[in-house]
Amino acid sequence: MKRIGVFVCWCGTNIANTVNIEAVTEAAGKMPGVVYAGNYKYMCSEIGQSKIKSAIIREKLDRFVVASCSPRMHESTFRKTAAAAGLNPYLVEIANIREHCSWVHKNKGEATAKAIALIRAAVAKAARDKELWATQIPVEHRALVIGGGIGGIQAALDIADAGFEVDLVERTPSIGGHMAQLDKTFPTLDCSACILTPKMGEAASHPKITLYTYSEVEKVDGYVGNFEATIRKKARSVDLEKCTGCGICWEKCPSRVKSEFDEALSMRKAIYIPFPQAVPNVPVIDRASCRWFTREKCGICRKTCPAGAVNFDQEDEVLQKKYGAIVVATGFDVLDLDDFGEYSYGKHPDVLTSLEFERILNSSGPTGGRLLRPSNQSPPKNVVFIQCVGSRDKSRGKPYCSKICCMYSAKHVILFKEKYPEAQAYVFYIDIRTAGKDFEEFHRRAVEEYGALYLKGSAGKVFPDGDKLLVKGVDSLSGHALEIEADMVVLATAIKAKSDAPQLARLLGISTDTHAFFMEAHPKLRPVEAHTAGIFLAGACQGPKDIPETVSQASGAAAKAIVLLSKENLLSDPCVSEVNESLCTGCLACIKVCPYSAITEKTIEEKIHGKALQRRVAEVNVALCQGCGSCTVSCRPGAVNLKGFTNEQIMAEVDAICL
Amino acid sequence: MSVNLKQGPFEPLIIAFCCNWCSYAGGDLAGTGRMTYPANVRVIRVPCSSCVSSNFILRAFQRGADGVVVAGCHPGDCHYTSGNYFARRRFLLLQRFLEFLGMEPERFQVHWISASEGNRFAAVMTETTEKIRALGPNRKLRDTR
Amino acid sequence: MKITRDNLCSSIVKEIAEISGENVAGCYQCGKCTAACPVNTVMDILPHQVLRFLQLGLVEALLNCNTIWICASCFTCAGRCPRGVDLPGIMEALRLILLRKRGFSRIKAGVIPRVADKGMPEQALVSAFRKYTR
Amino acid sequence: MKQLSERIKEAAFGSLSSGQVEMVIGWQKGPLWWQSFPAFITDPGETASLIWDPFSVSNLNKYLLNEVPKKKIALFLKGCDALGFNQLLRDGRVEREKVLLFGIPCDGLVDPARVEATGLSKGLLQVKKEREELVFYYKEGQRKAPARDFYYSKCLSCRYPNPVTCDEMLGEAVPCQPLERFANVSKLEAASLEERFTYWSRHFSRCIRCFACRNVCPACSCRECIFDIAEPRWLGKAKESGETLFYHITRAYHVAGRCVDCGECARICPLGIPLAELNRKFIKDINELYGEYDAGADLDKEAPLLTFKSDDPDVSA
Repeated sequence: MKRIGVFVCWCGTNIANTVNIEAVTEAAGKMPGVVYAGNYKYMCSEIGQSKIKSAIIREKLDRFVVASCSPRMHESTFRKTAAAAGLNPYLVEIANIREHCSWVHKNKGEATAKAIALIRAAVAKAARDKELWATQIPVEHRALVIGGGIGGIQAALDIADAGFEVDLVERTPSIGGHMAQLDKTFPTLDCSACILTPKMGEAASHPKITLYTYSEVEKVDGYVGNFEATIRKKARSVDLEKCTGCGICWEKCPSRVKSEFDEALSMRKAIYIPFPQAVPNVPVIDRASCRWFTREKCGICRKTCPAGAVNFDQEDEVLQKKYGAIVVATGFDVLDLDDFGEYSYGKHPDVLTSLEFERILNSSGPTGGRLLRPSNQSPPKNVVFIQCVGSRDKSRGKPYCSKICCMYSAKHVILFKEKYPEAQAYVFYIDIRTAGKDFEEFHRRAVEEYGALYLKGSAGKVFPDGDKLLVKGVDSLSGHALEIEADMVVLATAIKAKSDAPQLARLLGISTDTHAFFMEAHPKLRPVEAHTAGIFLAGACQGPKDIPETVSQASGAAAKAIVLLSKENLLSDPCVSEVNESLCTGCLACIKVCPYSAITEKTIEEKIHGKALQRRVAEVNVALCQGCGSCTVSCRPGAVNLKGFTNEQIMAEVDAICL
Repeated sequence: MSVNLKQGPFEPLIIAFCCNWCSYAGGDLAGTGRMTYPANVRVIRVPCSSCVSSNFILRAFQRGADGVVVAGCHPGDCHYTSGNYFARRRFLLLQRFLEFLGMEPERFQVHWISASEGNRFAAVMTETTEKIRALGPNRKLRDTR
Repeated sequence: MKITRDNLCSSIVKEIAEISGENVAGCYQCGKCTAACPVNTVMDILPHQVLRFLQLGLVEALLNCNTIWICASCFTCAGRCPRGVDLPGIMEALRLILLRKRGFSRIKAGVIPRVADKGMPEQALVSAFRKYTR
Repeated sequence: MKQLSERIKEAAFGSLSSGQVEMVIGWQKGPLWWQSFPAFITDPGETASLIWDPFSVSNLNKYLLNEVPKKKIALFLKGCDALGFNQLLRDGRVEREKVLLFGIPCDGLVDPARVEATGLSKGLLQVKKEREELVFYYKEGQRKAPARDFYYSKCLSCRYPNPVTCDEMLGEAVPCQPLERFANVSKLEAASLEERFTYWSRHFSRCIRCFACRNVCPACSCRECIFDIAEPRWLGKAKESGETLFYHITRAYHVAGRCVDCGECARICPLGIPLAELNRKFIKDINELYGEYDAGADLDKEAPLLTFKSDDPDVSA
């Protein structure tokens, strides 16, 4: 007979106020197999845990149930308690009588009855708990960083500096990301390139970092410590080793295409480097617009290349590499403004998104840093900045705050006024959010020193009026509807998750929130980890973020990855599937539903009527199995069972909870 | 079964199988946010919605559940990548089959509730309880012993 | 209503800034001045709105309101302003502009009751002179 | 028919005497007109007793589960049996190279109950099929009637009268004229919830849980069935409507996406419970929701419950 102990936690008043602790303890004491039931104010405290430990010894308990908060909170705590008292840690069950009971029900009688039912189920499950032992799995001491923006670069540098190999995979031809597109950075107005390019160079030259630019992660298999990624190095058509970056090829190239880096405000060639400081400083041929690849004519780049680096026959290269940890730093996209016709964006050249404005301000941008109206190349005298375009807009845009717009709009005001001190900046805002070191002061400078007129309210319509733009807005503080004649209108467009973030999430087996930003394991306590062990998040792929935050998160993610990589072995969760070979029919349906390819076929030999016969059965690789249990349902006779959640256990829970 | 046998107005018993990563966490969040829902709902934690066998669902009905809910991550968000996709097929077929046998379709429901949808968890549980309450006790699939 | 750069930096706006020595851009419209004002109930434009109107260059409305005459120059607003804006100074500037236009006419010092002489801010006295010359 | 019987005998004799197989499983005539039993023959000399007649309905597939691991076996397959064989193959329950398959085109078999129902069974000695007609032999003479009138309903809706797989086909292919197989399912779907419940409760209340429907099913081939396992005890032993319902739901659910629609479950049921309609409900739903799938025939498609599409219809209400 099992000797089960039940420990009911008051959680101060959190449980005790709604659940009758005495009644619950008394009822638990009478449950089948229970030899001891007690309660204490805070079971998770030192005293609470020592009460459990001494009860285990005194009452010779061989397993126990804690009725307390969610197992997601303290299951691991009480498992450690069990281990400390010499019990196998998997002989512990938690009845969640706080989150799932006392906090959601008001009627004490009902909550007490439910708490008893939940404990009854946990006791029934505990009675069928078996000792489980974690196995050691080795760790591959290499990290994969996906995304070569400032977040990815920082994470890669930190991990590499700790002495681990890092592969940095970037989809575009150069690392640098959005930060490379920026002119200055708030709140210090450092030149973005000046602070970014040294980091890019450092990443490129770091002996422990391998850059895979113009490359994509296609597949990720495996599990924490042992991921296996398939990386496609797209054909660059230029030999990375031979090319000297002299630039003759792109000077001579006759094909002109809109530059992605310049937000389509300038033209690039079919063979190009996205921007002058690109790393690697090796061009790539955009085959879709190259004459050689589209019409089999031209070939000028190949003819003129002094290094003989242009190679039209280059093919995609597919690599398979093993990694212990993965850092995801894929950044963000800018919201598409198709649904926002009122701003005349796309209809009038003087209406720009902030990122486009940034390119125009930038000395390496399409205008060489001269801030002129795109429509007629004249200096703008009045510029209207409109914030929250698509942000905090739950009907047409995104309900969240994009977080960086208040600050970069202030920056834009300052940069604009620096160029044209006599000009006037107007900023429509809903709220000004300047939470950050030196942020409020920076914003106030834009208002007080640079005289920007901040108008609380939004602009309802922007339309051409002669050679100007007429902005109709409101100042809700004075209650006046306003009209402003503008030379340019700059829209602080919402930032959103990368449009293919859900696909990447699926590929990695991590989750996304409602807006397709990657979900952290815990919003407060595990903000740089994904739910899937061994995968870490950095930067705006997890939610809108500015540069300092991205860099901090990247270093945080790197630290977490380093902790993992510096281990020789990991302990695997023993709650994995196992096959009862005598029941297994060998239909192998389980193989089909396993997301981790953790089940394979094997042949066993058994004696039937004295004759040795072979038959096939399923076999679980405990290192690959992640314990989802999908296989158990695909198995009709129940030959596959998930340890820790066996059919017997769940069935016993059902029986007990329905009583 | 005491829930249904006791005196007074009918109180349904709802068993909810919740996946550990999304729906159970959503339930936890409902708790943290003190969003109330009826105490008729009792949750069984499972790793994934794909780990919920029809056997458990039928067993719950046999043992006196008036309604069964399976809750998992939204399709595409499965912690185990694809579990809920399999579950979606399994349960849609089961749901339609139970209806074919004459069971009220409301009694077996599947919901996708993410870890951030505490309010949805509470709303789904409240709504389900009220629906089942209106239907009355499950007499069709339960054991009479 | 049209807002233009000319309005925003009109000569009268500059004059107000000059007389008061205040940069109205410093105000972020928290409204504490109005909340603290002991006579706000009888003003037609509230104190924080005075600043907002100035930020928007809407001086005409201010020159025609009763607020600047009701303001007692008690300095509660200035004392509580988180941005350190001297609103009484601005009120005074507005009054001064009107008075200058209209010509000087002072109240006689002898008319001031003696009690008012003690502990009263000088500017309150000065503004009283201005107000009672209407 | 006669010709086919001869060919069966020849095939059996040939494969046994050449040593190609160690056993032949076919049909033998029983003492009564409607009895055609499975026969297990190892001696070439006994192959003459094999027959093919309108009552050779037994699916011989499942005998392979007990016999195959030991020896190579020859087996006769009708169209429906071939589908079942493929399912056993897919489930890894038979090894193709250990079986020699003779295919038998079959346009339908006679349901003795239908013969009884017409009163033709009185004094009946033998029934033979001649082209499209059945000839009923009595002491006093013979009578003829259209064969199709006496076929099992499962045969009338048969879509694969000619085996989809075999090593050698005996006889010419027969035409296929299936009736709509989902007619009854659709009729029930159109009924009210309570009508459906009454319909099925009436049927299930008669179930004696003999498990014949499971035993005959080519998709039910587990080494140990969930209904027999003692720990955990999934299915109780008591006569209890909840348990019976659990049995029938689970049986049908376990063959969902795997049922070849051979109709054997319904044919074998001693109480006449229309079990095939349960399976067909699943087949119909699968076809509607996830695309047409014919278990046993669509060998290149993945079983519908072992795959998914990200845009499958949703289950959440």
